Parts: sequence; C-alpha cells; structure tokens
Amino acid sequence: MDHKFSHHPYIPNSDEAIKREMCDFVGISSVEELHRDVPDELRLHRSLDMPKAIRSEYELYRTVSGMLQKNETCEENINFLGSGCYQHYVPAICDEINSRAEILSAYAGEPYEDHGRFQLLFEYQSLMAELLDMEVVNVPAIDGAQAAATAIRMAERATGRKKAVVCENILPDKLAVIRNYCTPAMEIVVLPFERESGQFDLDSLKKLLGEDVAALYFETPSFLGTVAGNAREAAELCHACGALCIIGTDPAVLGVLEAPVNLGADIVCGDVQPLGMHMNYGGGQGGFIATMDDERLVREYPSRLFGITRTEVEGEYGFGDVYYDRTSFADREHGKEYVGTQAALWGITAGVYLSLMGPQGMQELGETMLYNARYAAKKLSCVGGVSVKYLDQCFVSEFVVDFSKTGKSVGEINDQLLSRQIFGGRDLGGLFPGMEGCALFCVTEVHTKDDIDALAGALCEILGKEGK
Amino acid sequence: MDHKFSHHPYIPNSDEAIKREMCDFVGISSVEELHRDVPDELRLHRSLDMPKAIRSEYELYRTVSGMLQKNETCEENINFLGSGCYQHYVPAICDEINSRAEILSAYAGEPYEDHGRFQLLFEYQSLMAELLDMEVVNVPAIDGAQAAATAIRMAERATGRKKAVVCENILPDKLAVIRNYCTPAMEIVVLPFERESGQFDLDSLKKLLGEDVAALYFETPSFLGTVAGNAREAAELCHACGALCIIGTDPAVLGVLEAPVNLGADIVCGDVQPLGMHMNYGGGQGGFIATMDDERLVREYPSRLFGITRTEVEGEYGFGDVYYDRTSFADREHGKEYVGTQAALWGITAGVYLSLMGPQGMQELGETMLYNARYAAKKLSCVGGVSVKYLDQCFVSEFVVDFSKTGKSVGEINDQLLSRQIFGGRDLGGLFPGMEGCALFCVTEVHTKDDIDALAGALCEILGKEGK
Amino acid sequence: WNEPIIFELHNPGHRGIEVPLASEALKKEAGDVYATIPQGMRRQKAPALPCVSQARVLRHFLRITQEVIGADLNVEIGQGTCTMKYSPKINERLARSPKMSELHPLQDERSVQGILEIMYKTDLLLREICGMDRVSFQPQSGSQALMTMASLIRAKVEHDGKGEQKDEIITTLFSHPSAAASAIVKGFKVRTVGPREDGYPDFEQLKALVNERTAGFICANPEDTGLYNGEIKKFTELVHSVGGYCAYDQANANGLFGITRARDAGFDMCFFNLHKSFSTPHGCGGPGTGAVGVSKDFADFLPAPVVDFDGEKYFLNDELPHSIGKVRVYQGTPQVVLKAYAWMRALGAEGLYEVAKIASLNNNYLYKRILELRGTSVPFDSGEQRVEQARYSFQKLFDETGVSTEDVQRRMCDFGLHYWTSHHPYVVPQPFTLEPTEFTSKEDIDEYADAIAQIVEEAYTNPEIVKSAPHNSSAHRNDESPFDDPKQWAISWRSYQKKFED
Amino acid sequence: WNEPIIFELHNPGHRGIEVPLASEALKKEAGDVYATIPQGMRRQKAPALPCVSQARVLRHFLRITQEVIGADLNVEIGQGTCTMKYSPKINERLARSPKMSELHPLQDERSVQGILEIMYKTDLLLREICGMDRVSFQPQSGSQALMTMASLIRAKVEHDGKGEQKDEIITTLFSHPSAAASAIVKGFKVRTVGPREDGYPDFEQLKALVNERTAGFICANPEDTGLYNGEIKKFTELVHSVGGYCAYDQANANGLFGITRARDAGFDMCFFNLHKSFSTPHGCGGPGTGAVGVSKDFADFLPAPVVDFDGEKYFLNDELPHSIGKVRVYQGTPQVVLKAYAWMRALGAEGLYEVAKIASLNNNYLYKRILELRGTSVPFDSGEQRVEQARYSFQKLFDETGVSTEDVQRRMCDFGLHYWTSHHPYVVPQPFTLEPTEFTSKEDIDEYADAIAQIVEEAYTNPEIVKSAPHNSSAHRNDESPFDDPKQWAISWRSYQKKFED
Repeated sequence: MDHKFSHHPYIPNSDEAIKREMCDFVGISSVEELHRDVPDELRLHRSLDMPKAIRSEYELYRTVSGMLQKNETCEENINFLGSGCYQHYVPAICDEINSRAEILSAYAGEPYEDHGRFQLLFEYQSLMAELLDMEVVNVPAIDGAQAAATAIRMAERATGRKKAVVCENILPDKLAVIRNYCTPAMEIVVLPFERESGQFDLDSLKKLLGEDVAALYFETPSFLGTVAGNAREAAELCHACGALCIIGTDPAVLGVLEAPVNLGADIVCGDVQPLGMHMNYGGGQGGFIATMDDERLVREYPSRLFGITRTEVEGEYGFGDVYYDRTSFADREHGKEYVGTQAALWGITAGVYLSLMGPQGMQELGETMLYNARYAAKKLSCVGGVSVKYLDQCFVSEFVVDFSKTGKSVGEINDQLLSRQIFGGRDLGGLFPGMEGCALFCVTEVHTKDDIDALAGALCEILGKEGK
Repeated sequence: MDHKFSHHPYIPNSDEAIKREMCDFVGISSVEELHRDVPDELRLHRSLDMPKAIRSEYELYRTVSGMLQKNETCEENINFLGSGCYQHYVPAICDEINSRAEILSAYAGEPYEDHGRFQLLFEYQSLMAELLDMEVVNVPAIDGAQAAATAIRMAERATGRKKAVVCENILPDKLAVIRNYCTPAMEIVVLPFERESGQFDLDSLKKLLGEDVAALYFETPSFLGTVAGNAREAAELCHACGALCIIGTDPAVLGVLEAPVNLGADIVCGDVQPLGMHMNYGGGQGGFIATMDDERLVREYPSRLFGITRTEVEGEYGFGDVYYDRTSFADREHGKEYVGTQAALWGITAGVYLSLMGPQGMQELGETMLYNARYAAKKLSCVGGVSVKYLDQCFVSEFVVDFSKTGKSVGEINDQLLSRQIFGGRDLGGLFPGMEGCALFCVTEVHTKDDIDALAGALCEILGKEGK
Repeated sequence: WNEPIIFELHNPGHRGIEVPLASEALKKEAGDVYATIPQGMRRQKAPALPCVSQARVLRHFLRITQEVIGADLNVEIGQGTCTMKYSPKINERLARSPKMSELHPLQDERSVQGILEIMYKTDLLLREICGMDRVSFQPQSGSQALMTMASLIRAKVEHDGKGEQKDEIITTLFSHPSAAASAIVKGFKVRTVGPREDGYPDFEQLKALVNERTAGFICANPEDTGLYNGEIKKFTELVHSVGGYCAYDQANANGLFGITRARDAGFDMCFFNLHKSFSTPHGCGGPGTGAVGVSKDFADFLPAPVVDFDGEKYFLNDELPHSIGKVRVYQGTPQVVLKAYAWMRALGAEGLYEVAKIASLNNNYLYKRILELRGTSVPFDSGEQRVEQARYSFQKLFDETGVSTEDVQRRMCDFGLHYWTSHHPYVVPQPFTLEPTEFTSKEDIDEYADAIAQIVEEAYTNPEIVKSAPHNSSAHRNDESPFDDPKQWAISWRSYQKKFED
Repeated sequence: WNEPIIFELHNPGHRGIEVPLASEALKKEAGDVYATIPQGMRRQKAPALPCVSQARVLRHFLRITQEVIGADLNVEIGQGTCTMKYSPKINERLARSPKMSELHPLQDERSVQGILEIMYKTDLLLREICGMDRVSFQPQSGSQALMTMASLIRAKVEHDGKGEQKDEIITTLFSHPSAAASAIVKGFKVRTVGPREDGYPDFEQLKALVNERTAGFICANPEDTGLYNGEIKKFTELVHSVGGYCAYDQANANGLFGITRARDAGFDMCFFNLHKSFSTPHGCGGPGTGAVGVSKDFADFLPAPVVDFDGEKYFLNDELPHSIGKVRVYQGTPQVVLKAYAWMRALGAEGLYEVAKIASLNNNYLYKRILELRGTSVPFDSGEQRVEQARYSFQKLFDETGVSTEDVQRRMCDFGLHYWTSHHPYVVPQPFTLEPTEFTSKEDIDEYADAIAQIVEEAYTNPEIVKSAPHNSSAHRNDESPFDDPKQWAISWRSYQKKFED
C-alpha cells in the first residue's frame, strides 16, 4: 500500500502515537491484542480482497460520480412511469430540511435532547391526520406495502380472525410483501378485478366475506388508476360481517378525492413518497397507517406513536411515546410485531411538504393531475390503433393504454420511445392475465402539455399512423 | 392575469383581509394610498413591461434550469483554463457549511446574537494568517484585484507617496481594476516583463523606483505561472527607497512555495477562490490582504478586522471590530476608503477549507500540482511544433504553451479542442505584445494523468503530428 | 426557540408554495374533469392543513432542526447498539445527485447501468466481508432484515419438507428485540437462551432447547454486552445437527471487519445495517438498509430481484425459483447502498480492518474510564475485552444515592449528550449502554466520560440537581401522564385540540 | 455551544481530508519537481494550520453556524437599511447546480449561452425597472457600485473636457457612508447636504453648494429616514444645469418597484443591490451584486464587458470605447444575477408592484406601533408616510431611564432578534433603524414590536435588566478594551497567543 493506514480523515485515532497512548491506558501492547476472544480457527488470516482505498475525496467523487453518469434520469427524459413510485415536484425546502445535518445524522435520542425530532414527527402525524381526516397516524413504516401488511395484521389481532381478502388490483410487489408478511399466520385470498371495468365486483366480494374474515384490503385509486366507485358498499359489507375495511390510497390525490375514512375505512394506509420524496430508484418510499382514536386499534400498532403533552413550564409542549408497552422495544416477542428503523426522514419531509402545500396546494395538485391525465388519455386514444381502457371512468393520474391492436408489443414501443428520450408506461402483460398489450401510464403535475404532446407525437411516428 | 396578486408565497401580507386590517391600523383606506409622496409626474402610470409571473415553483425551476442546460461545464469537459480563476476540488463540507441557512441568510448582526459569524471570520483570518505566516488578515475584500488595489492605496496613505510600480505580468483584469481604483489619486507605472524569461528585470525596476514611489506590486507565481526568483532582491530595492513591497500570490501554492512575507513583502494579497470556492463563472472570487501586526499598516485597512477578546465569563471568547473608527461605517468620507458587502461567505468557506486541509493537505496539494504541471508541460512539448515557454523554470500549475510554430492559431486549436470536449488554454495573443500564438494552460490536482494525456493526444490529432 | 406547533402558525391568507395549474388550452381539451368523479367520491371538506407563508414554514422547520442533536453535532457515544458513526458529506452529495435521486425503479435497465453497477459491486464487497454467496438489499432496516431471515428459514424448512415439524426459533436474551419479535411474526415459537454469569450465552441452555422442532437459531455476536462468544461455532454446529439453520445479526459489525466472517462461524445467513456499520446516516430512524447475505443454499430463496451481471451489462434478476417474494417494493433503498459503497471504497480492506481495531480500542478505553467511576459496574462480566460496545449498570449508584439511570439520562441532556439505558425489559439493573465508534476521538471519549464523572460526583454530593434535570435542554420535564391513558393521549394535533382545548 | 477556536482542536495525528497524489507513473515522467524551485523559494516551515479530523471540523462549523441568526431564522426587521428579505431556496438550488457553479469565466461563449442569456435578460428587466439604457453586473456590492458611479462621473467629466474643473461630488447626510467615501477614493471633494427639520434634504443647501466645480450628485431616495423626497427632480435639474451628473443610490429599491423610476426623476445612473431588493442572500456580507444602470450617454463608459445578443447568440461585448476599465475581474458574480432573475420571474410586474406596496404597508404599520411606545420618537419628521424603513430615536427613553439604544440592542439579543442603531456619526440621537420587507408578516411585526415594548417596559421598571444584557445569548459581554488598543488587539489567533498566552 502507498499509504499506511494512519491519519485517515474518518478515523481520528488511526495514528500511531494516539494508539500507543490508548493501548497503554487499556493495558495492551498493541491493537493487535484486541479481539483475542476470537478463536484462531474463526479468524480471517488474510486481508479482505477488495479494491484499494481511494483516499482522496476528489478521486472518490470522480470514481462514483463517473459510475452515476451512466444513469439517464427522469429529468433528462420525459417519464410516464408511475406504478407506486411517482414523479412529483419536490419543493426545494423539502430537501433543505431533510439534508440538515442535525436530523440527517440523528437517530433515537430522548424527548429532552431530541425534542425537535419528536416535534417533527408529531407534526407529520398531525398533518397526515388532517389530510386523511383521521386521528391517529404512525411514525412511518417501511413503505406502503409494509403498511398494508401491518394493517392486515392489526386487523388479525383486533378481530382474532385469520383470513384477509385482498383485491387483485394492487401493485404486484405489494401483494408479494403482504403474502410473505402474513404467511403463515394468515390466509390471503385474492379478489379478482373485472377486466372490462377495472373494478372488483361486489357479488364476488360477498362470496369471500364471512365470519372468518379479519379484513378486506383494497385501494382507491387502484393500481390501474381507477377510482373504486363501490368503496362505500364494500365497507358496509365488511362491517356487516365484523371484518375491518382497510383502504390503501395515494395521498397526492386527497385534495380532490374523498378521504377513505369517509368511505367507511377503519384503517387507511399508503405511501408517503409522493409527498416530497425524490424517487431515488425506489428508495423514497415510506408507509403510513392511520385510524381513528379507537383504543382497540391504537393498541395494535407496532409502530411508535408520538404524543403531545405539557411540560412543567406553562405553555410549553413536550412529546413522548404513546403506549410504549405495546412495542417490541418494550416487550420483545410479546410486543406487536416489531419496531425499529423505518422511514422517519421521509415522514419528516412529508410534514414539510404538507405544511408548504396547505389545503389549496393539495387541491390544486389533484386538479392539475385530473386535467393532465384526462388530456393525455384523450390525446393518446386519438393515436391510430391505440385505445385507453376505462376511459369513461375517473382517474387522477394513472390510466391503462391498450396497444394490442397496434401490431407492436409494449416492449417494442417502449424501446422506440426510449430512443426518443421518453420512458413509456409499465407493461401490464405478465402482471395480470388478460392485460397483454396494455401499459400503465402516469402523468402528474410535472407534465406539461408539450410533454404529453411529445408522447403522442412519438407514438404516431412509431406506430406509423397520424393522430386523428 | 390568471391569478390576482394575492397569497403569494413570498409575500404573506398580500391577502386582501390582512391588507384591510393593516390599512385600518395605519389609517389609510387602501394600499394605493401609500406612496402619496411620490409626485404624479414621477409616477409610472402603467405596469412594468415584463413577462408574467411564474407562480409555481416547479415551472420556475423548469424554466431556469432549462436555460442553464445550455451551459457546458468544466465537469463535463476537461478544462485547462486558469488565469486567476481556478478549478480545484471543493470538499463537500465547504458547500455543506456555506449553504447552511443560518449563515447564508445572515448579514450584519452584532457580536452577541451573531457570535458565530464573528467567530467564523476571525477563524478565517487566523487560518489565513498561518498560511501566509503573517499576523493580520482582513475580512475578505471583493476579489484579488480589489485587494491589490486597496493594498496599493494603503501604501499610498502609509507612505504619503502617490506613485506605484506594478509589474506587467499580472492578470490584465487586475491591472484594469488597479488603474481605475487608483485614478486619479495615484500614478500607476507598469514594469514590463522580459519575454524571454517571463520575469521582470531588476535593473528596469531600479530605474522606476525612487523617493516618490509608494509601493511595488508584483506576483509570484506570476500570471504566466513563473515563480519570481528575484523577489527578495526586489523587496530590498523597495525598502531601500522607503517604498512598500506588495506581493500578490495564489494561496493554493503556499504549501510548497515560501510565504511572500519571508521574501520581504510588507503587504500580501490575493484571491481566496482556490480555497474551496466553485468557479461560478467568475463569481467565486474574494480578496485577502495581510500584513504583520504593525499599527502603521493596520490603521490603513479599509476592511473590517475582527478581533478576539475575553468575556465576563471565565474562559469564554468574544469577538468584535478592531479599530472601528478607521472605517467609513464610523466616519463616512473620513474613513479609509470604504467598507460594505464584500465576500464574507467565501472567507468563511476558505476557513473551512483550510481547517480540513491542514498543513499536510496544503503541502500535498502543492506537490500534486507541481507534478501535474511539470508532466503536462513535458508531454505537450513533445507534440510536434509545440513548445513550452520557460520550461527550465519552476511553475506550480500554470505554464505558457507556444503554438506559433504549428501553423495554427490558438483560436483554431481551441475550437478543435472544444469539439473534443476540452477547454484549451487562454489565448495570450492580444494580451501582451510578443506573446502571439501562445496560450496559458492550467493544471491542478483535479487533473489525472488520463486527462493530460487526452489533451496531448487531441493536440497531436489536431496538429496532424505524432507525439515524439 | 419555543417554536409553536405548525398549526398555530395558520393564517388563511398565507400560502407556502404554488402548484402548476393546467393551462387553459389543456383544460379545454380535457373537459370537465370533476364530472368524471363518481358520486360521493369527490372530497367534500378540504383538509384542514395550515396555511403558512414559505419563509415561515422554513423558519419553523429550521428552528426545530436546531433542537435535534445528530451525530454531526455531538460526541456520539451515548446511543449504544446504534453504531452512530460519521456519515461523510461527500457520500451524501453523491447520493443527492439527480443521477441518483431522479431515477424511477421501473426504468429500462439500459438507462440505469450506473446504479445497478454500484449495487452489484456492493454485493461483491459485502460477500467478501461476511463470506456469504449472495446479498439482497431489499430490507430497509435491521428489523426487516431479521424478518427476512425468519422468512428465509421458514421457506427453507418448508422446502426441506419439514414445515410442520420445525416451528421454533431460538434466540439469545441479549440479542435485539426484533430477533424474537420478527420470528413471532413469521409464525415461529421463540425460545430464549439466557446469559451465563460471565455474560456469554449459555451453551447448556441451548442444548436443552435444541431439538427436532428447531427451525433456526438467530443471534448477535457480540450481543449488546459487547462480549464476543468464542464458542459460537459450537452453537451453530449443534443447531445444524438437528437440521436447523443459523442466522447472524450483524446489524453492528463494526468491531469485526476483517477479523472474522459470519460464514466461517457456520452461519447460513447474516445481515448488515448499512446505516450503522457502513456509515449511511440514520435520518432520525430510516430509511436505511438491512443487507441480507446468504449461503448458496439460500440464494434462490432471497426476495427478488437481485442485481446480476452478464459480462456486458447489469440487470435485475427475477429468476429465483424459491423466492420468498418481496419484503419491500422494488429494490430497497439504492441511495443508501450507494453511500455504503462510497464509504467502503474510501477505506479499502486495510481501512475496514482499522475501523474494527479502532472501534474496539475506543470501546475498551471508554470501558476502563467508566469502570473507574464510583457507582458503576458491569454485570455479566467475564473479565474479557469488549468488542465495540458494553452495557453498564448504575445499580450501585442508585443504591448509594437514589439517583437512577433515568435521572442520569435526563441530566446528560444538559451537557448536550445522548445517554441510552437499554431495551426493555431490563436484564442489567439500572443499565446504560455506550458505544463509541472509530470516528470518536480520544478527546471525545474523555469529554463524554468526564460528563458522566461529573454527574456521578453530583449524585454523591447534590443528587437533587441530577434528579430534577434537565435544566438546560431544549425542553423541560414532560407531564407523562397522558402517554398511557387513552382518554388523554393525543397522537395528532386534532386529538389534542379535542381532548385539551375544550 | 461554547465551541473552542479551531486551533484548540489541533491534534497532530488527525487529518481532515486527503488530496489526490500524483501517481508513481506520472511522477517518474515529471522528474524531481522540487529541484525546479529556485533557491530560497521553497516553503521552509509548514503553515501552522490545525490538524483536525473530518467529523470534528464539521461539528465545529455546524455548531458555530447555529450561533448565527440569519433572515431564515428570525423575525428579520432589526437590520434597517439592509433590506433583509426571504431568499427562496429554489433560487439557491438553481444557483448551486453544476451548470452554474462549474463554469470558468473564460469558457468559449458557445459553451455558456445559458448564463449569458440569463445575464442579458436580467439586464433587460432591470432596465425596465429603472428606465435606464444599460446595466453592468460587475460590481460585487453596493459600495463598489457607488465607487463605479463615481468612476463613471469622473470619466465622463474628463471626456467632457472638464476633468480639471469639476472635482466635487455632492451627497446628502442620510445617504450611505460609502456614497461619500467612494467619491473620495475617486479623488473628488465631498460636499454634504443636510436634512431640513422635516427630514428632507435641504434644497437651499444644495443651491449653495452647486457650482461649476460640481461633477456629480449622489443620493438615495428615500434616504435612511425612509422619507421620499418628492422634489427630487428639482435637485437633479439643478445639478444638470451646471453640467453635473446625477447618480441614484437604489441599493434598496424595495419600496418603489413599479411606482417610480430613476431615469424619470432625471438621474443619469443608478444601482440596485441584488442582494437586497432582489432577494439574493447576504451570505454574512457578500458576495452580492451592485447592478449599475446608466443612461445611453454613459453606456460606453461602463466597465467592460457587458452581455449582448446578436439575434442568434449571446456574447460578451468588450467594445465600450470609453470604458472605465474594470471594477471586478471577469463578469462579476453571475450566480447572484441568476438568483435575482429567478426571483423577478416568480413575481412579474404585478408581483414587484405588490412588493413595493406591502413593504411600504408593513413599514407604516410598524412605524405606528413603535411610535405608540413610551420613550420613542422620530426626529426629522415631516408627518408623512415612510416608504420602506425609518430611523427612530430612543433619546426620550434615555433621558427618562438612562437606558441607551446600545443597551436595548444587547437586550434584544435575548429575544433572538437583531436591532441596529445607525451608521456613525449619529445624526439622530440614540438611534435605531427598522425595516420590515414584504416577506415580513403582520404576526412577525407584532412579535418584534412586542419585544421592543417589553424592553421599554423593563427600562421604566427595572432598567438594570436591560443595561446588563445580554442574559440569554450565545455569548456574554465582551471585554471591549483590546479592540482599539494596538498592544492588546488580536486580529488572528497567533497574535492572541502572543499577546495573551505568554
């Protein structure tokens, strides 16, 4: 090695003189005497086989950023992928706050020295509560899928029942997470959606519900972008048989769509990623779970729940853990599921986002998406051979485009869009039988009319047909 | 307008109800009654003629970043331009600190509530003092050129003399700044440099010095990258006739080159841009001026000088303005020149940079530049028709390449380099008679061997000749 | 600051940010979108979010962040087991590049070769560190990684045809609570091995618990005690002998880089918290990454996809025939993987080894300093070195002065320092858990130990000052009565308004 | 925090960052570079910079930044004349893009069309705002802009052939000190017009001073009093009548956007501080931009280059035949211009007009609130509205309680608020200068005024608490004796060591 391993900027005591002094204090003659408890047979008697240290920050920067240069971003291209991870505008203040050293490098301090962390997450809970029109929101879970899985397990414990009905029309990744998380404790029954309407059918639902069902889980908007017009009826059916109704939703649409609690949901869950998180190749997800302030459900949360209180100083607020004894931190395997690191920073960021947006911002966000999506759907359905499924229904930002009559596969079309710097919609072939040749497109407030027109124009070229 | 001008996120009181309430308190019926002191004949009886407001942050971001996309950066290309503005690596922590909201948005608080600002700038002064081996450093001036101009005016006041000798071999912009700033108070006499050596000649200097000369100003390294081997003799000649010796320098080289004070300088000045500032199309400059703790000179600084003191609490430090009465803040036109906003944020950043680098970092920085520049010079001088001037002399990071025998102009060569994503050196033709066909190239620690080889290879191609 | 709750800043005339509105031309072509919304599905009552001007939102959150003390701001020793280390700013800068942040997880693989390369190469580096054959980055946290390991064991025993028979997981008392709790989630019964008097897990207890029902064994080593169990291979061999599998909680591997590897001690799988030992920041509790490494027998069981390389390009490999499915949507948190990659590259093999040595040296130095203080002790003591952390006890201090470990905790706030007791239930009486890492300097350790020393001194001379703390923190003592009382607890501002403001 | 001086953190074993070293291959080809350094020119003694680990450097500076209160953190009213406004974070984000920060000023124009376009379009916007014909962004600050204007006047009178004769510049007492001081730098004699009893500059005094020696007249309007001089055109006409030129200090134009324009009042030139009225942040005092606008008669005198557009591309135009040369290297601080551009685009014409109205409304609201307090007054009062700021007096408070404006200043720190008195010498006795801008909400103004009210109350009931302030700030009262004593002052740590530590 060119450098001895001393004086590393990240390891202040990696200096011979300092090591010497500390070894003397500890009573050993060198650091090699540490780890004497590790038996010889378990020791690695060689160096790890890995590339040499890049000691200068500049070379490290150049190496890693050189690798990153191979990526093509959604800012450099026009992106129409959504499907659970959404490209929304991230206000500069969201990044300003979540990159603050104080909170970025913090973890799990106590209510006194980390007063601010508690306040940040309490405010997040409170702001989400308003958006959802509910009373209790957890410190974020891993992602929306975990939130759904946990909501189902909460229903299991609250009802003592071991079966859950899950609508098919959700992100396939999410179903996989739910399945794994609920296996073997519960039976997961999938309620198919009708291909022609994109909705689940109430009669089919009725057949699956019963005294053994802990919960029904469905989403609105659904994975295909459709709004569940029969949500209220579905909730009533659940309640009639003593099951809980769990609704997954996209918080970005709640300025224009009714809050699921008002459709009859007992538990509402979803992902906070749309509320101020960059996509990060999927790394921006964070889950929320919300209920009313009903002790029966509150005691089933595995998550931390921060509560507000008063302090010994008049007019001052304090914060702390509500009902800590529920958690695995307090009671190991007797706690509710488990708790630990999840996605707190994204919760804090969502709080900043909602504070900036206010009611009007959320309403306008939804409205712009409604217009953009409707415009895009109309525009694309004018391209010869292309149709938009469920065009007569409401969708806020996602919709299904059917290319099956164009003579080209979704893969071929997306390849040609890519070469025009457009990321086309997600191929639904293989995800759901009967949806071959279809793709899920997403537009949000980041898309301009020009962006959408560019997509339509590119499709006309690719498909060799003029738009009508 | 689509929007009425209310509820603007930057203007909280731009709401009719709030305005109403405040107008009532003030005793006017509407905000239109404000500005009644502005006579009708002076009023603009129309709206300003400018593009409509871009109300959403996203559209603003997309508009401005769209314009910025037309720029090609020195990260995307290999850059060999220096000439007073240098591409060095900026440690991430420098940006972390100078983007902190607390200091980015601060201005001119007092020693108590802005204790930190005073400490930051006092530490900058102290760190620069070590680098320069001097005792007094100012809160930064506008740029290195202003620092040089002020140093000359300080010499004027300290000596009572009205003439300054300035070596020709400095950044032409800097000479222009000095000329304007010293006109009409002083006479600026230019001491030419010798074309064959890149140095000024002591005999010529002697002819210009005399009892009427306030100061000699020269630089090492010079504009052409050469080290002033006769600096000590020049300083002695100044002192012999009662003039001050002012030396401009590049702080990035002071890990390997002697501090100018030890060559005999009375005032040392330069630009802090190399110490942690991005180039910012020239917006990263900030000037420093340094002297020993000599009252005669300290009283001539126009800048603020922050000093350390003790407070009423044992062991605590406090900070404040030293000799405030010198300044125009204290005494208007009777102050020394003037003071105001300059480049404080860059001073703070340079302090962070020097704290990170330490003595070893500065030494290694200089050494890497010495090697890179020497390697580059050797490599380029191997390209047929190309020679490097002053190759037998020392240069740390800049050197002059002579293309006059290649049959192509510097402009043509740079055009062709540009199409290969290389920013070639600065054309010296037109800047100095006798330097036609020459260009000033700069390499620093950011250049790898591959970068330099790419330049040499490109030149071989362009000039149609193999490297030897 | 005494910054109000954001709702208290509400002024209906204020606005924080504006959203792009659809242009008139677009609206005209789109038509009446509200008419498409089904009956009763349109939001009736706007959410009661506060209206606050942009600068005031910023001021609010900036001020609150100043009331948090992250590892960047303090001598970060007091959150034992959390492995709080320096997260280099350069790594954050890289991770916040649009080339990372503006990627959609479903982009064509050709357009994300950079991040796939980084994930693949990080996988290789971690394989080398733990000796396993394949790594998944899907779990976002250590607890989720523990759940993933429990899921892998379940899938494997079922694949072995022993799904009915093998329904127990054994863990140790000083392992993380989630090791036990996540096994329960996956439908196992949990058996727990306690420590011997000398602090090591009791092999005799394990022997008594291991049988044909044993599906797996999950433990940390060192556990929270910081003691390295040198007999660990005996443990894994015993479990293997009955057809069980062994999973290693290496959330905190900080003291062992380059010293010993999980696979070599007989483990079938392990996980690392990239947000602990690999320095990616904690972010107040996530997102992180619990990278799960497995032996080749388990490679096909991992959550899909994993990143592979075909010699020319990197790709997402979904072909895992026995995959447990997914534990996290998409590919986990790639920006965290990137930061860990950059950190490892900055250190190389010798650097990682130095990390282990210095983390250990720092801990043993601190250990000696703490034990020199009156009132301190270390129960479950073998007299051996600790690796990277230790759990201490103030039982003696409590007996002699009445000052409890919670009192000390509150008093430490006054010094701007963290001090963590322990997970519950307390095994060590009056516990506290300290863990310096390699980024802690000797000066830092001395500063921390001096603070504890001063509090100990106060406890013996003026205990009231400790008991009534904090005196000098960003908040004063809470009225804790509402937290466990459903009638009083308030988990949102609207609940607080309802319960307290009437 | 009580964070030490960085030098006190020195430990020779520590290191903050590493620098790339030349590779062995390169070194070999380069040869012995040290041998090239001339005799005596190689550094003999390494600079005594401190050695500090990276995390400790970060902690040090983060802690210190927490001891500064910028406009983002407090109710920013107390730094009157400074026009502290909200600097939107989106503008900072744009300015910190590598597409801005990684540009070299000598790059080929083809590679910098984006920033040149922004500079050109900002020039157009500013021309419209002030009515001038051309703008230079070269000056980095308001003072430098004043110096630039003085330089322009000198060049013009010399060009007029009157360089010998015209050697006086007239300014007003309530204008910025640099207006007078920079005229001196440019070799002018300075004549000063004082205020009338009602606060307006005295036209009679001007008449007495204007003569054939008058080269120029430089003033602000409003001056620091906040009063708009409606007779300003009489002033400029008088100066023009003797062949002098008129320069307008519009550093702070916040109260006048869209109301009235400099050119229309007869000025030949003016400047704007983009870091004040145009919201680019102050950064503790620069870099900013003092954008100088001139009438067409002065366009060829501006510092070169300016940005021009030939219909196809933007370019740097150096063809200014009478240019004064340069006042700043290269093209000034383009990243500041960019931020100002983004700010103007976010507001448009109506938004700028609203800025002027609300800044003015806020100030008049504050004005009334302050004057309702016991002990306050406004000398030089016309009874008229103030525009964007006002200079108040606590003379009455001082007479009645002994509490001075400096005492109030120190006490305001305890509220986390700034409070600025005035430039020296004080014209208004016991002065203080307040300036809310359009970003200040009514709630903010009330909070600030309430703090002053409380201090006034204290002054009358318990003056000692005010006089002995600060009580609750990041620092305690300084021993001020060293600052003016050459034997004691210490302008660097090494001087402090030498003078105090022996």
